[in-house]
Amino acid sequence: MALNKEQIAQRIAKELQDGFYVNLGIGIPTMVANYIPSGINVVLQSENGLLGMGPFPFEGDEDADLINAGKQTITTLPGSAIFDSATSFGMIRSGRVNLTVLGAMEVAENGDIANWKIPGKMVKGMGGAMDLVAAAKNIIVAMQHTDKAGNSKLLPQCTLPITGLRCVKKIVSDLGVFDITENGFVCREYAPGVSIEEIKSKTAGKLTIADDVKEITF
Amino acid sequence: MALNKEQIAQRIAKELQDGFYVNLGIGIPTMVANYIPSGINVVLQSENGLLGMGPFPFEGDEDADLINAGKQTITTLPGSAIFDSATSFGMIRSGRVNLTVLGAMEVAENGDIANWKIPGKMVKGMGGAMDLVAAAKNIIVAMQHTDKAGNSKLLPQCTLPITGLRCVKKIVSDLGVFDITENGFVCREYAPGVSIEEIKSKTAGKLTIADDVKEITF
Amino acid sequence: MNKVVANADVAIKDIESGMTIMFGGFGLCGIPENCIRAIVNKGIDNLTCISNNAGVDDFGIGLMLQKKQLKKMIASYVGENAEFERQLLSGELDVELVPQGTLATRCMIAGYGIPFVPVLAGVGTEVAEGKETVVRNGRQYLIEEAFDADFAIVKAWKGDTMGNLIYKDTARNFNPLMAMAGKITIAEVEELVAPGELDPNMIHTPGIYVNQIFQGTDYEKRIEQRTVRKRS
Amino acid sequence: MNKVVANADVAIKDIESGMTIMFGGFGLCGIPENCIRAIVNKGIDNLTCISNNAGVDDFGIGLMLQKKQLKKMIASYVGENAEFERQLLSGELDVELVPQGTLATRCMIAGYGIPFVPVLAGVGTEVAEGKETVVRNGRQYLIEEAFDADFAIVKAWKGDTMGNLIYKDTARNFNPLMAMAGKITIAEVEELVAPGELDPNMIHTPGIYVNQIFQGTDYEKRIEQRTVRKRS
Repeated sequence: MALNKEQIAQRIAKELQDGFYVNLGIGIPTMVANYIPSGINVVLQSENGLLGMGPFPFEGDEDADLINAGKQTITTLPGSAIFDSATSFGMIRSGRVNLTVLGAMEVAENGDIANWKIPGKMVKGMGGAMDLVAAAKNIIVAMQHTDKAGNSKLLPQCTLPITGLRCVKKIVSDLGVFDITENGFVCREYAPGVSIEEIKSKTAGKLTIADDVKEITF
Repeated sequence: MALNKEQIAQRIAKELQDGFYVNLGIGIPTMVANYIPSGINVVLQSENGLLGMGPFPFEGDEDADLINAGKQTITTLPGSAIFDSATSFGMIRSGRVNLTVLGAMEVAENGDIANWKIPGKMVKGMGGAMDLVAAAKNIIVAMQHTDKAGNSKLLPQCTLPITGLRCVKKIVSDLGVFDITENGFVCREYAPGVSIEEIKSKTAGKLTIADDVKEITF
Repeated sequence: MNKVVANADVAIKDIESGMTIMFGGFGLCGIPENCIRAIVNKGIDNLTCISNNAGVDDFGIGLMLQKKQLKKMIASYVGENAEFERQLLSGELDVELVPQGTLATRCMIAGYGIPFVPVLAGVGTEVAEGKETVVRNGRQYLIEEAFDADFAIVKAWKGDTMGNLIYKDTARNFNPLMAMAGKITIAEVEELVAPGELDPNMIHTPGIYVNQIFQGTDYEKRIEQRTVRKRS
Repeated sequence: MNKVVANADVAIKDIESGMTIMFGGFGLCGIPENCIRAIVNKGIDNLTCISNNAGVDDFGIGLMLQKKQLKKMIASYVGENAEFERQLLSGELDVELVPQGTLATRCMIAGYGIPFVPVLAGVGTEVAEGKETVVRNGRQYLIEEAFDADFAIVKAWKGDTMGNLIYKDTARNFNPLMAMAGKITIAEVEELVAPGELDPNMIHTPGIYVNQIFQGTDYEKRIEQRTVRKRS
């Protein structure tokens, strides 16, 4: 059975290493924070200007001056640091943020990503997405493998306006885990009960199945 | 009689206006702080990273962590702010510092200045001088009109390595006050007892005497 | 040297129709509520507005959109605002979308007297159209220009009468960057204190960058996404 | 995540001959005394050193000069050091003199992931030789590159075990800029505290930039120019 959103987040959390500074995008990526493996210390960065993002405040403790990049009320933790938005993206650009997790509408077999605009439909703006994908050292995309009509979102090339070129390193979709290599998508893991045939049929871009492909474990 | 160093500083202090942020170089420029006209508030910037430089500390109050750009122990004042050296030069470059006063070995009639290096003799480095002369809005040079051998230091062009091009707006020397214009040096004021003939004979660069030239007053 | 003005109406009195204004804040967090209100009341228009977001329909910069005071919006994310989307799609409003880090950096370099900056963000995208590029160490960079704003309006937590500012928590965001970047900078603060009450080591915006300062009133500080935990 | 090391000897253990190292400080103010001492004791050489100044003959970076550990010095002002001048004039030491604001900015942009910066300082001077220039708004700018240092070593007043740093007074100077700029950053602090003891709003260097931290000992904090007023 395909993974649900929580399971996608849970699988991504296995990529975290002790001491990582991590930027989590809105949606499924945010949920990764709920599955940080025990014994591992990870510092969450919020690109509006915070290192050491804590959980939501207790009811009544919300502070309008303390929000994350998704504009949600949050808390700090012991050891947090606050800074301006230029410093925040400086950390990202200079490679100090170890991992960025974000969503996507489309990913191409060369690592191009589209996640900010649907021409004529959605004019919200890119926020920090273009900066993050252009500069982050290591980018994992959390996404649904197909759109609602069943069309693959892992493509030979993006059809929507590009957010960044050749930047995605890994995808965790509801169907499996995919590295992006010079040979396109490489399926490393499949969701429990999902067949390789299904993955092949739902992946429009160039796909290879790893010799040691295995079922996702959490 | 030619002005002494204190008098040069005193004359420059008349150029200060209320609310000015001012950077004073080492030597005569530093003395300008002693002659700030009463009723005028001026904030002194030290380019290592301080706005609101106060007087030297009382004996025993020196703090190794609080020095000016000349490495002298100083104090802060109510309303002082400390910042890093990039921010400090950002203020200068972006035109927020209203006036810079510094010394010079040579000034040319087009405003070029040389004050950082004597080839084969002095290899101390430019410190902040090149940044200041390149970017400051308004630069006044405090200098001796001639060298020890009596040679003019106000020249058709600099002979020493240049610190900055076409940047000096005004000179206060021991002999007088000179604006730098498209027509070279323009003598606006002469030191008490110094003749126009002496000024002419000691100025190698192109010199005009202002129609309304007058004696310096303090 | 007197930077203190009575209120927002006095602070903005030299802002005219057609000018370019930076507004600090991220979403509704750390926005200069008093000055926005005063500009709405003044009724000037044809403004170019540089701000990370465009407020919501009935608060923040959204209030200026409602009164059709904006000619152009330069922002990174405007998704919280239906009136914005309507004006954009109808062609009433000109919009320049800028990646968030680029937006922040274009403010910062204006404050540092640096005319342009090479950035990776936007290479290969619509953002790159018409822009100069350079290659360094095998990577392509876009050349992005410093912003040139007539006024910057920022909101701080505390300020002193010399113009020194301290921000609170993530209400800092774009505020210190824009404070450095405006030709004239107006700061509204929750608490205005005398010189000497702020620790010189803990100033976020040195007073040299601030031309006018006042203590604001009636801060609403609206929360966009109230997310909480139950107390257990 | 464990950034805390026992002392300077441990902190610098991966620094090898031939590397490029940034040292925070202005004159002798805010220099990492413990690490300098440890590098002198370790006896590595052929170092390229990026620092605003070169210390004095018997203190600070001057100690490394005495032991001939430096191959190249990148600085803005080196006038306090006779041994420096001797090595330079004799050709033993390679020197790149950089305007102070340019030096600071080349550190800063390294920390911001910006590869180069256009500056006015040095146009028309020896500093411009061999450098690319661009014209913007009728003014000529030099293109100056971000520094690329193997290590940055900084000195702070207080730090926590997460690497967050606070500097005191003008001992801040180049320290926060260099802390952002090294591939690996070592911070020595006068007082090392637990996370939560420093106010998140008052951090000068966020911990993400600091790889190793320790509490230094025996700070001499020598004063170069002791200038005082008489008590009246």
